[in-house]
Amino acid sequence: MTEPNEAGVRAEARAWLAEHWDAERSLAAWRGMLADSGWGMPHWPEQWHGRGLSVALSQAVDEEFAQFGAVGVAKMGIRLLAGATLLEYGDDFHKERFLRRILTGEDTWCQLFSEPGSGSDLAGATTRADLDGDNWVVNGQKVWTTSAHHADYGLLLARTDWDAPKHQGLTYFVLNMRQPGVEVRQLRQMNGHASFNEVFMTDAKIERPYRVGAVGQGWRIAMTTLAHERRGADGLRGSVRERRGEGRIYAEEAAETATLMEPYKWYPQRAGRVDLVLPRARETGRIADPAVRQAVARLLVLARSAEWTARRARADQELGRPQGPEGSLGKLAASHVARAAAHAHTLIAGADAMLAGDDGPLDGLIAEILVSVPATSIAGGTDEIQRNIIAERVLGLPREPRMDSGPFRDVPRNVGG
Amino acid sequence: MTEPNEAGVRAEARAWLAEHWDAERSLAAWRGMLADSGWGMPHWPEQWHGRGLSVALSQAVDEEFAQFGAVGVAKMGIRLLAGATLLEYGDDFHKERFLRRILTGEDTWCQLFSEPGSGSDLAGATTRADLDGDNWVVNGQKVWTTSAHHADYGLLLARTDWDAPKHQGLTYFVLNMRQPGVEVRQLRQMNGHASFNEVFMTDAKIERPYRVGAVGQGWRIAMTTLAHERRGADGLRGSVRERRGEGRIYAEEAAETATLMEPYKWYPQRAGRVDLVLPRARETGRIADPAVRQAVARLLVLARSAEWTARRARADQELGRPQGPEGSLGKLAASHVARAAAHAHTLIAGADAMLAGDDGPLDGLIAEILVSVPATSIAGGTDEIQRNIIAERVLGLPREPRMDSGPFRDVPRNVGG
Amino acid sequence: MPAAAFSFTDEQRQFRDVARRFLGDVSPPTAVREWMESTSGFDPAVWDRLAKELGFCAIHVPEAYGGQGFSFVELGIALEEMGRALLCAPYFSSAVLATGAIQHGGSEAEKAALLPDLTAGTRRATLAFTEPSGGWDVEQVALTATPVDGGYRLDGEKRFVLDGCTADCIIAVARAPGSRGADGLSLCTLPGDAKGLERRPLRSLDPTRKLAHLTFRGARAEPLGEPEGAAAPLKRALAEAAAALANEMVGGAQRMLDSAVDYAKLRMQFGRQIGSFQAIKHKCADMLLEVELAKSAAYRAAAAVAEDDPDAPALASLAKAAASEAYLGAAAACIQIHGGIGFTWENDTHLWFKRAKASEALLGDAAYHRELMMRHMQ
Amino acid sequence: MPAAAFSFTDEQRQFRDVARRFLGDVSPPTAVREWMESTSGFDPAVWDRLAKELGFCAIHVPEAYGGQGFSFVELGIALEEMGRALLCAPYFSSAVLATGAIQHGGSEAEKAALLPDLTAGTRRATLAFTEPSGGWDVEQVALTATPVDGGYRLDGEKRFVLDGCTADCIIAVARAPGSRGADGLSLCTLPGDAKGLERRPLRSLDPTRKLAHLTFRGARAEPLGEPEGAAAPLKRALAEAAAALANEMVGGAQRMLDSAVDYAKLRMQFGRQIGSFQAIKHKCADMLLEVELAKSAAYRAAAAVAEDDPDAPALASLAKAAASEAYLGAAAACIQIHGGIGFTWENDTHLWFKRAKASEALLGDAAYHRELMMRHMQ
Repeated sequence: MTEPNEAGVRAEARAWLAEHWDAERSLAAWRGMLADSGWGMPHWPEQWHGRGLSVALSQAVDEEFAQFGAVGVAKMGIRLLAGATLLEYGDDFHKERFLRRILTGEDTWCQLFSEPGSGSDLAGATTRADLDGDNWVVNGQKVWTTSAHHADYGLLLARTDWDAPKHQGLTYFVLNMRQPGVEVRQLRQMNGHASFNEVFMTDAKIERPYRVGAVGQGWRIAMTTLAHERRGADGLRGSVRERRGEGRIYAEEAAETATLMEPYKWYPQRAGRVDLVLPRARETGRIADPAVRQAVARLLVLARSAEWTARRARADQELGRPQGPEGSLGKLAASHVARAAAHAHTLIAGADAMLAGDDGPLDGLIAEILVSVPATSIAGGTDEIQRNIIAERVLGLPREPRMDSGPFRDVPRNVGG
Repeated sequence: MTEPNEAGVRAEARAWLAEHWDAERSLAAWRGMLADSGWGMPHWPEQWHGRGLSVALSQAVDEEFAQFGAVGVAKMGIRLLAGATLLEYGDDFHKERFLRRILTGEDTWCQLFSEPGSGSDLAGATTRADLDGDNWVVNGQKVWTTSAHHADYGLLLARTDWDAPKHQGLTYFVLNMRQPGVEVRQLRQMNGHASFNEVFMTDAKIERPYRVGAVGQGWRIAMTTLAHERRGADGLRGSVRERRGEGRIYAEEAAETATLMEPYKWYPQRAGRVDLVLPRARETGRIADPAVRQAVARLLVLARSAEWTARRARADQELGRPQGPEGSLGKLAASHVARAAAHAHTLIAGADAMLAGDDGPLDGLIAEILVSVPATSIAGGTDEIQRNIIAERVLGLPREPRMDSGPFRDVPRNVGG
Repeated sequence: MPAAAFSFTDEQRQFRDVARRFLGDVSPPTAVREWMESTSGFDPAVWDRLAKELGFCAIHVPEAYGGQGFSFVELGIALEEMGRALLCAPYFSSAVLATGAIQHGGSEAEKAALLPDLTAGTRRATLAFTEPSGGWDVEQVALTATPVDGGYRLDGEKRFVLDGCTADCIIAVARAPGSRGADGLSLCTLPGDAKGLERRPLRSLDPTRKLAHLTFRGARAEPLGEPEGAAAPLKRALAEAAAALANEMVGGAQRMLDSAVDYAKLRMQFGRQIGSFQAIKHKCADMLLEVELAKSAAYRAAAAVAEDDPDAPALASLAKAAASEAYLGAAAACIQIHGGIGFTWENDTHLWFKRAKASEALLGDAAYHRELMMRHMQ
Repeated sequence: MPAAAFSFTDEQRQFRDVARRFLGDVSPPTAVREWMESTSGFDPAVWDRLAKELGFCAIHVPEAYGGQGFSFVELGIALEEMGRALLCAPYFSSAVLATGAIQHGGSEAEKAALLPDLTAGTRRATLAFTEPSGGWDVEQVALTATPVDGGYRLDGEKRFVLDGCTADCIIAVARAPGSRGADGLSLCTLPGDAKGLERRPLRSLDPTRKLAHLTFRGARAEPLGEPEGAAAPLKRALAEAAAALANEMVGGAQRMLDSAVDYAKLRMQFGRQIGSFQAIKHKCADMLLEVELAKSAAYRAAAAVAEDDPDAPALASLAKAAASEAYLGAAAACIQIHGGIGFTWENDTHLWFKRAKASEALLGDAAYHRELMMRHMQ
């Protein structure tokens, strides 16, 4: 079978949409049709809700959907990471049980990897899963879990072998979040928002079939999940479709988006809101102050350079060239940009930098920037970890000697963590 | 025997000086009298050219000498480090043979510790000394040796046991520099000066009695030498005496000083010449430029704070209090000051920063600053080493795991270094 | 300068110990959290003990006015320890700003009348100086003082007034109608509950220090000091306040360093204490350097004020510039070393971070003080 | 903007490879050391090959004037590779500064007359712009051009003239007597050996780029372009030169990074490669970030010039500011990572460090270009 050509696929998608689209349908019903027809995830295999198309052709279909104004399958949040991981490592039971409801958005997922005791050292997880008869029994604590409070399932990384080396004693599970052994608590951040959760597992149960991959293979599978996450830009890939028309389905999708995006509403402030700096400097008249001008200029030099560096990486990617070093720098650059932006905002605000909420500049938005940027150099891998990665993977500098080889049982770790 | 009181010692010193001082004496003859009377190094033991006084009383004697305008024993350069080390670890042969000529200035000394292959890792020295009959035979290369080209003796750290751990296989020697197996080459720096030497040893001979301390004790003795060096402020303790009168002895001392200080003439520039920044900013009119003002102010904040920090450390020391963290910060602070000063000088100079020599600002002094400051963060322990020391010794943070334990033979090291 | 100028006397060190012990007791993070959420922003019981047991409101005031007659150096020590403990109290507003304005701006009779209540802590005052324009120089004052039978009628606004809602007495800086620049400025006092004065709390980024917006609509005020002669005493009081604030700030910065180092020793990652990684070690070493340098500058500025050194204003600006960068840097580094935990509400680091951030702006930012310093040096 | 705007075409990548190979051959550090010690500052044989074999002097000049008709992007690539190899040659003075001044300031006839010799490399010109005052804006020009029978009589001085002693042709910027600011500025040309022109080599901090001081005592010059209308074309030529210089500088910065990383992998201390210590790893990572960001800015500026983007001057200033800090930072870090060895004359690092330091000042420092950029953005 030869790969169909792009024009043909686009025409076929348009025709299918023309025939089936109805803005007054319910979101779940429509997505069910997408899952059954394969038009929702065209690059997934035909057997599993896809059409077996290449990624490039799948993107062409996405473009047709956007053009048409049609709603797609549920893509936001952790659910698509679950889908991609289960598609790759799950067995038929998992695929049967979870994939369709992922695409329709009926089930919500969360990711249970990070722990308070392990932090940057993800593989140091100490949440344990022990086999007891037909069930795995889970005890431990996870943290930095977005949306856990309304999740149906969690992707869980737990230690099943304490005598194996750190990376080899972990196993990957699907945890049913709706059970008594799982307690979710919101975690408030220093900026007042509560975007993350702590998840406490006390004798939580997992039936045997909910284990994914082999025992001890958990680290490798988790790395796959994280690779999907990185590709999907922090799980936050925005929908670029221009909404057209009105109708029930749009309203339902908007409500879903609002719920899912709620934890992320301070993320633009975390990044420093570079866009506001020059307008604020002009409006306040502070642009006339030479020290402010230099600080703003420093920021703009940094921010534009970082933006163009990301564009260079993307351009080479689009041209199918091997990735240069530019692609690994975005996270670290973003930290510098956020800090420089906060500094510029502080200088521009002057005394107003002391105020928050309604009394603060831009109704507290500036204050939110100032107390949110410290997260940029931590979340998703600290600056220190980023520098390690860049030095080792991009520049080829030697790794540090490891202190955590040998049986995990003997690796020094945080007490009670 | 009770410790004599200060007034008495001062009176005795003044009396001795009044009786013996003669500005037309030769420098060597005068210093011989000092060495024999014990007034040159009053805190040394009476047996070895001293008077067995406390350090505090010895300083009182120094003050009397300064007050009187009398020349003291030879104190500049490495020779006093040699003296102090031999006094502590030498045997009677060493003391007899070297101490008096150190004090009279007849012998010049240099320090042969650093090697091209070891750098910051002083204990990684690979210069070898092998016993052959009655002689040690030395082969290897030393570097960063000030004044080696006119030194009579060198304090040598060499490896005598390759199967012992790194720090335990080193032995301390006195090397006669005036022999065919020792070749001294000047090493030119990027600023054009040649203050240091490389010393190549090819089957250089050391007679058995010239070994200092036990075989394998070299590291400990070298640490003593370096502690004396640190206390003596980089071996550069300036003479604060106000010269009074004229005479042969002053002329001879001035000539000696000129020779010894020659390698150090760019050191003030290396430190950034903070003193010149404000006058230069005023003279050039660049002080009117807001960016220049901010840069100059930043420098002054840094430089004054660093100066006061050193004063705090000294004040506590003078009051006999335990040293606070301030005392360990001078070297690292100096790097920041030097860099900030170079930056300010660059901004002030504008286009003139491109010029050197007679064409450059202040007859090339500014250019010399710009190409000398990079040494500040390297010489005498890099910034990185300083941060390690501060973190471990002052803040009590844990050491890094060591990769260089076990027999030195097996420690990975620079090939040919 | 003698060695003594660069070290504390044994008495001063004992005074620091007493202050640290007391503040450690009364201002643990739990108490800070409690009072920062309150409207008044402080615990009256702690204020009483501070004033009565320790005599903190009286430290640097001459004994003639009910003070203890110590120097600005002792004031600096007290402030450093308060900054360390992040004490929630109207101390800076009353004992530093208002007391300084009265000391430098008031007549003998006014000092004798006003200071004893403040030094006893039985009344609290504040200085209402900055306005919605947000400037920190005396020229920015726009509040008008129209002379009326031996006093003034005030019209206009003040903003960023420290503890403005709880102060018993407001010392307002106002200008003669039609005057400009440094001319025509007068100090005057009015009760916190004066007619024609409206006080509104502002939501502050740093909830441990309360700010207010004051609106004057024909409020009656009494003169303080030389009419239209407030510029010079005010500049002096502001410079001294900058020196005082720098000392408070380095106390907070040192706390951040201590907290970061403690955590780095405790926390394990990759089978090692994170404090054994060079990235963390070197960050801590850099923090120590910055904090110690800023401390040296703050101490020097306080000593200069104590000695009536003519360079005191330049040194105060130097110290404020150094402290601003060191404190914010230390707080940010402390969060970074704590990792995700450090960004949570539950962790205490953000309390100091917010104080650092707000203190950076209070009395003028580092760039402003560098510029001031250069003017003094030209 | 399309993806292509942020990446090089295959042809451009090949062009870079050719340039890098050639420059690697003709400009190893030994050659740099040889020619930087010479009076002329360059190897005529290499210059000939550069011009004839590679056509480097003609890259971005339209074919009508003997150019190759490529864009400023290709010029940027050539300059980046020259910066990397630290080529000693009067390229920037002739092919960038002088060629730019003629292109933007000259009439069609003048371009046709002057450019072909420059693009062929058979003659070399330079732009004499800056004066002893050291300013980089057009307003600072004080050299007077007094009109005499169809030309000018020049009186005054020029300083910091790149390759001023070896250029065959000097393009001088001068002003009508009595004019001020941007008014009254004219371009004019005179031969390097003109009567009344005295040329003196200046000792430069960066010996790989030769500078001269020119004294004009009634020297006769021919007009170039619109009389008294040079301000606008000159500003444009200077902005483009800043973009060009930024590209040259990032080439040098990348070389410093490569050198540092190579050494960090090679050098052993404490039983480990020093590149395995976080202090060194993180320093290298930071260098990479700074260098890549500066490269992005330099590439963007070159593309903007190539596209006649009205933002080109702002982008050029942005790129020059970024490159100044990145290059000096990379060179300083490279010395630091080499340790004591890196501070020796024998080690090559200082050659690039000095180029970085001098390039920081050339055409205006980072603070100046940040200010220029802000003016464009206001």
